[in-house]
Amino acid sequence: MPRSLIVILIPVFSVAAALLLGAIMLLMLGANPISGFATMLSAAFGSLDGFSATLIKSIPLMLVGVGICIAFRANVINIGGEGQMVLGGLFSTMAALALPGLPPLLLVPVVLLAGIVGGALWGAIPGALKAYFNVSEILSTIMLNIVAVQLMNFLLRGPLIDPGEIERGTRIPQTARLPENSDLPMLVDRLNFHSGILIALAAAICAWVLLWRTGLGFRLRSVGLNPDAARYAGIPVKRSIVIAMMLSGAMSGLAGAILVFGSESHRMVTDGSTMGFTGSAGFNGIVVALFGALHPLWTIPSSILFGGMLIGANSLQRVAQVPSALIIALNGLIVIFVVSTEWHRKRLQAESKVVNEDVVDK
Amino acid sequence: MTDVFTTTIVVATIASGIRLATPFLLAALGEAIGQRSGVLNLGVDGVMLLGAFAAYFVVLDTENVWLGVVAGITIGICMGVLYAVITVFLHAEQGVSGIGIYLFGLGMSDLLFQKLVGTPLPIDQFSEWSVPYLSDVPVIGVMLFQHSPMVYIAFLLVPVVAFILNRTTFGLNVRAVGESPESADSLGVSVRRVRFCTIIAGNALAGLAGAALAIELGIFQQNLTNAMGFIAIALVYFGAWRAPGVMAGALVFGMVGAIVLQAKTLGLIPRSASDIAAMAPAIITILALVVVANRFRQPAALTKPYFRGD
Amino acid sequence: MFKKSLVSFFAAALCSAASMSASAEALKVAIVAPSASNDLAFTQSIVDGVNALKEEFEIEMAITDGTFIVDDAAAAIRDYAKQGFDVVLAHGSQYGGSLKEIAPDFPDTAFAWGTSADTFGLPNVSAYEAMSNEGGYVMGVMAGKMTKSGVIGVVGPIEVGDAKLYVDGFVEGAKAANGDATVNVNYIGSFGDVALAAEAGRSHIANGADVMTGTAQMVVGAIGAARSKDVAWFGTQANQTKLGKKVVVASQVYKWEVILRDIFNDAKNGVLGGKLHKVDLANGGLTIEFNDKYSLDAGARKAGEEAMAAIMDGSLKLSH
Amino acid sequence: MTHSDSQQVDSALPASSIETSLEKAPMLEMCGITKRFPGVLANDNVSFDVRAGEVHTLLGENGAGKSTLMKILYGLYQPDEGELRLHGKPLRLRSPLDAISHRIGMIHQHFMLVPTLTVAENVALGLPSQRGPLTDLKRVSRRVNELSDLYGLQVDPAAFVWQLAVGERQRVEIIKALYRDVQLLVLDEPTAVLTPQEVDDFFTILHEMKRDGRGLIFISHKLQEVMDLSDRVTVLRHGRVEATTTPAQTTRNDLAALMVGRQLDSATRGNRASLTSETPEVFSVNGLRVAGDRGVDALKSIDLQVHAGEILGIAGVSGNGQRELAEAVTGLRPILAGDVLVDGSAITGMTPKKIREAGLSFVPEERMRDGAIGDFSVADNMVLHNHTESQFSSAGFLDFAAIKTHCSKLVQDFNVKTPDLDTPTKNLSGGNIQKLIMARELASNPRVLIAAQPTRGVDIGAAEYIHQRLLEQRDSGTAIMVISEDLDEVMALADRIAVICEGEIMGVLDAGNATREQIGLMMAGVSDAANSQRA
Repeated sequence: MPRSLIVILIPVFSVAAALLLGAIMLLMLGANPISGFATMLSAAFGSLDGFSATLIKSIPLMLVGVGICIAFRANVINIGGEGQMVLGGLFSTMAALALPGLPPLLLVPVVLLAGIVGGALWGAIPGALKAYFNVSEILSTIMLNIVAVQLMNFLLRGPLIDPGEIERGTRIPQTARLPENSDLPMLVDRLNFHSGILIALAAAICAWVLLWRTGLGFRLRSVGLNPDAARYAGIPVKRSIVIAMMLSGAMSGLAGAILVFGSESHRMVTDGSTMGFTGSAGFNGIVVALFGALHPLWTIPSSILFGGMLIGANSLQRVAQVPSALIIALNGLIVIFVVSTEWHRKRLQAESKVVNEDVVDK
Repeated sequence: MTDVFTTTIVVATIASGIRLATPFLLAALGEAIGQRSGVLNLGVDGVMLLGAFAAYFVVLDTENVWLGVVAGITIGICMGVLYAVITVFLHAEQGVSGIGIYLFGLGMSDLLFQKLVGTPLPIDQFSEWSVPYLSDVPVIGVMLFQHSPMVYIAFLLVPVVAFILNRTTFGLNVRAVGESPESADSLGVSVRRVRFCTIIAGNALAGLAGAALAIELGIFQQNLTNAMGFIAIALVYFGAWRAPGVMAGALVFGMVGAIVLQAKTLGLIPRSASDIAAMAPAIITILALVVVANRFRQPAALTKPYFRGD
Repeated sequence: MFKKSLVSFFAAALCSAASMSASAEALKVAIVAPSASNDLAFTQSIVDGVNALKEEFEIEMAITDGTFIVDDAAAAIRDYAKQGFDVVLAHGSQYGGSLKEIAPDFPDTAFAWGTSADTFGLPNVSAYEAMSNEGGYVMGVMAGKMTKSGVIGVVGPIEVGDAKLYVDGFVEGAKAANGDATVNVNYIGSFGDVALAAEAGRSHIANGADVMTGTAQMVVGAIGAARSKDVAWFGTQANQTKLGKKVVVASQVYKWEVILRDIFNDAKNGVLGGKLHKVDLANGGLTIEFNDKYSLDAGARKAGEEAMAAIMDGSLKLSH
Repeated sequence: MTHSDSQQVDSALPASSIETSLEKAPMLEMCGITKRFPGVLANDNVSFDVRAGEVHTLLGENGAGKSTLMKILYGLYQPDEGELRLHGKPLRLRSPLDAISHRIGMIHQHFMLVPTLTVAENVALGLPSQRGPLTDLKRVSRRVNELSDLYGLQVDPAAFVWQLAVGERQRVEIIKALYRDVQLLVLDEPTAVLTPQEVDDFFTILHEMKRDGRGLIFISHKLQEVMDLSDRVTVLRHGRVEATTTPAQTTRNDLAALMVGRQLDSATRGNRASLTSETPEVFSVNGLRVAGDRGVDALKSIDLQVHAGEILGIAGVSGNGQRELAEAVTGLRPILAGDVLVDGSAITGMTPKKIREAGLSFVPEERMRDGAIGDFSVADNMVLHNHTESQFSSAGFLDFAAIKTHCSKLVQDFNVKTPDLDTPTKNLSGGNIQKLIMARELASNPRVLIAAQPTRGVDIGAAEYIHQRLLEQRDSGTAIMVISEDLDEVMALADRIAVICEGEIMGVLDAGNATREQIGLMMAGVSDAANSQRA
């Protein structure tokens, strides 16, 4: 019992340690850490406005995180969330521009599906490169992130640009306002709280069902844990790797679509970087998934926590003039602390299990 | 007239490619050393950023570029110690902890810059150093021998790293540890010590790469490296974990960038297609990875923590 | 229950720490901007503009800078409006799409955004823009006169908005002053890649450029290249002399206070928007600030000043 | 049940008689060594010693504690209790480096060689160089050549290890030990990869090393070799010393009994299958050519036939194409030329899944790598290959109740000892994992079964059980191909024996009248023996 408690507490302690370091950093920046964290807490969770902003912020984190979980279970590390989100955004935008006349009941699913397809496609490429050409997915996804941002710049500057921008000659690289029929339905209009959160929650639950209740999930996990044994048992390992990356990319693509159709501006804009569109959710999603123990359901609270941190960071900057870069650094520290203790947690867990087996044996 | 014009442009493009390749080369050489001992460091970009900021800050303060270089290396070593403790002693998963290092470096360098400096003031840059005699050789001289000292250091490190890896006892240990740590351990080679050294050397080079970049540009800015560190990692695979190969990769990447840039400057690429052209280095790297991945095997123990007795 | 009281406790602690004693008449102005407020460029220009008016108006200013994520900016704009700020400045043309959706929800708040010329037909939105092609033209004329090699280099980010306007004006001016000059324009495809901007600058220099300019925040790299090769540089958006004391000839500086004064006055009088504002050479919203340390050829300076005068009195119409 | 047996043997071998036969003082002593791991007592008060010029064998089943003891001797583990003494002086070994500095060497079962380095580099690894920080491979190569000549170990110092055959790699390991001038050498199952003739050569080298006054610790479970080579034998069981004896004072059967803890029945071999010309040929391989990992052909056009109700044994030294053969016929390795037929229809080039559907089952040689997923539960591993069948899943969703029912039956049928079906498979013993795999592969009553190294590393009890199940399966009409490097196993199980060497079948013998010598020659590549047999 105490040992299993330790197993649960280790990641909590590691986050606490990272936050402690964050507090020290706040002190060195001349801000009161207690009031600093209080600002963050109250901004993110202290009001209905704040909490709805936190939930909205957590949507892309949750979806990317769930995608990371799926890929990771198949032993694929998907660092291409950024690019996949961009492609998801582009595909869904194109669908909305191509089919403006559809009723909302049809158009919303269509644009989301287009986003899923875009992300899945961008995920399938590194998956196939890994499966069939033995190219490390870590590298190909990084390169494809670079390609994706240029593709976005090209499309938003050229073929997809708002005709009004050409007329006025300002040429801001953004699309026209997308058809209202494609807006994500609002849950609470006043808070701009849209239904994307329901989609993300559904996706997380679906991912859990997929991984632990279906044959496909069974195969993905077996490929992840032991590709050799999976191959011997007749499971198509290469195809499974591609599928895992496709599913992972699909989640990111969906996140990209929700970013576009749930945004204030209801259009896709680029500032020339991926970050400007994704807010680094493609990377932060890795942190979220990791903190959620690479489990789709644990990713839900994890993403809400990190969404809150980002919202809190924005307000910290506004109120206490502490650059929000602090939160990026803090996220890095959390990753470092969690990963560093992970092995010891697993070892403790394994040891407690071995002891239990002995008891059962006798 | 046109002949001279063309030669000038070719020379300038090649020189530009060499310059663009330099920070990649420094970072990639460091990464290659680490990977030969079986350690993947995805945090290069973060370390480069911290090295760049440290160098910028020190040069801003002291107006001595070489102190800046030292600062960059020092911060690299510190980050190396951190990463070595995480991965070698605490057995952390290398892919994810590297992302942690990256995020930490990205945020921390920006935070420190905003708090300690704020306004992006320029700093002293390297002055070009022409190699005596060689720089006077027509064509080749301008192309190869009129650069900032960092360029020479980076390219001289290529044979040095190759020599260390292939001809020294330490290099032998590194190669053995990266391929078969249990064999090395059974012969009394300390896997931990070797990896500790390679990680620190690799991160020191990443810090140096950042310093070289900041001083070369004479400025610091949030996310100055713009994912250069990640590309450096890709170049290690491109170069099949060998110093000359890494150099070739960095040069190809730099040259493609320089050619695209030159073509844009001369208006050879229509402006509407400039985004498409900017994809070229990434796409070429992916294609190269496809070729390399089937020809060369990565160090067998890459990314695998070593536990004695398993 | 406990949670709520805890939060309110912290909130109270916070307010006492952060809030200033604002008098009832103080004009509450909020700025949302993409880069750092001390960036010696676009964002700093608007902050300086508001600060310049602090003597005329009693202003309570709040800034959210470094907001390159459009939706974060939108959230900040909405948040400031909710908090009851009188004027909310959305300082980035990429924020327009969001503002168009937000402004109708807050009919009592005055919004202004730029650089743009579009108020979306909304009564509480003003748009402001800088006729940066005018200063670009003036500096282009000087560059055309100055160049000895006959090659001028321009480093741009992406060919859009304010950057495009400035570059187009500069090229027009250079060509007007020196028909034989070659003006090489290189949009590097990024607002952030300093290293690439530096190499683009070097690429211009290698191609013979002896005068350069450029715009957007990544040009600090190109200025570094100019500095290391002693190539003349023309700056824009803010006074860039600090970035290269020996090479910066002159900078086009945005004086937003010229139009902000109107916007603030309107807001006080209950006119919340619907207007277009422009800073240009004629209204003093754009100025050319010369670097005293740079010994500029008198002829070139004279040609520039003549062009400036011609633009100001309307005798010279630019193609934009 | 176990203690009475061991006591009997002990009383038959009074300690005094051992003392008289070897009077020299021990070179190395391990006194009262105890080593615990979470949940396991690996060594329990073990005492063991070696004298100069002696071969002292350590005998025991897998998990008896041999490797733990040797890892302590090599500084890889620290004992919890007990001490080591070298030449009477206490010895503390904190790392292999300490062991090496005391001239203790070890040849591991899995060779500790870096494949991408040359022989000379492998030898030089870990040693100080004469040229300071620089390597001195010329000097090393010279010394390697000298040692080769002295002990008759032909090895090219400039060759890369990956280019070498298994036997050559072992020579490199011996040269590494000789180069370090070890006074004490541990050899962990060194003969597993050698032909019977190579074993003879190898023993000659060991005798040479004994004559030099070196102490040798020999770990093996091949009782005949142990009897031939050892000066003394210590048997370990459950982490404790069961007995220390000499070959002169014991028999193979006694050693086996000590090792297992009970008297073993004499080999329970059923009747040989009676084949007639009418017995249908169920599985055949025609002109099969397959590439190896290094691009060279691993199999050069081989032909094999297996009839219904027959076991064909494939004998050969490890690394002669056995693995490639198993992988090729099960669809895991591309086939360059030739055909594989099940019941007369070709399965060549099909996916592993299709091949399984055609009635072919497969027990892979590396059970933890290829046979089962350690982190999966027992139940999950039982349906790894057929979870898509309609009995276990509908509309893509798994039916866990049906899977559980199916598995608990198999677990009972095959006597798999597991606490429950949700236990991670890696927590089971090797024997039970192998039984699990057998259960899975035989559940569908396949037409053809390929079993590679079915009992390697499995305790003797489980091995007996597995042999029994294979024979039963044969009797029910399945065509079985057993690939094994353990010649005893092949000779005990097979109805016919095919010998493979360098990717070629040297001949097929009738198991009833084949001799070890004959097979040994064929394993070494001599096919004449087979020719005379074929008539």
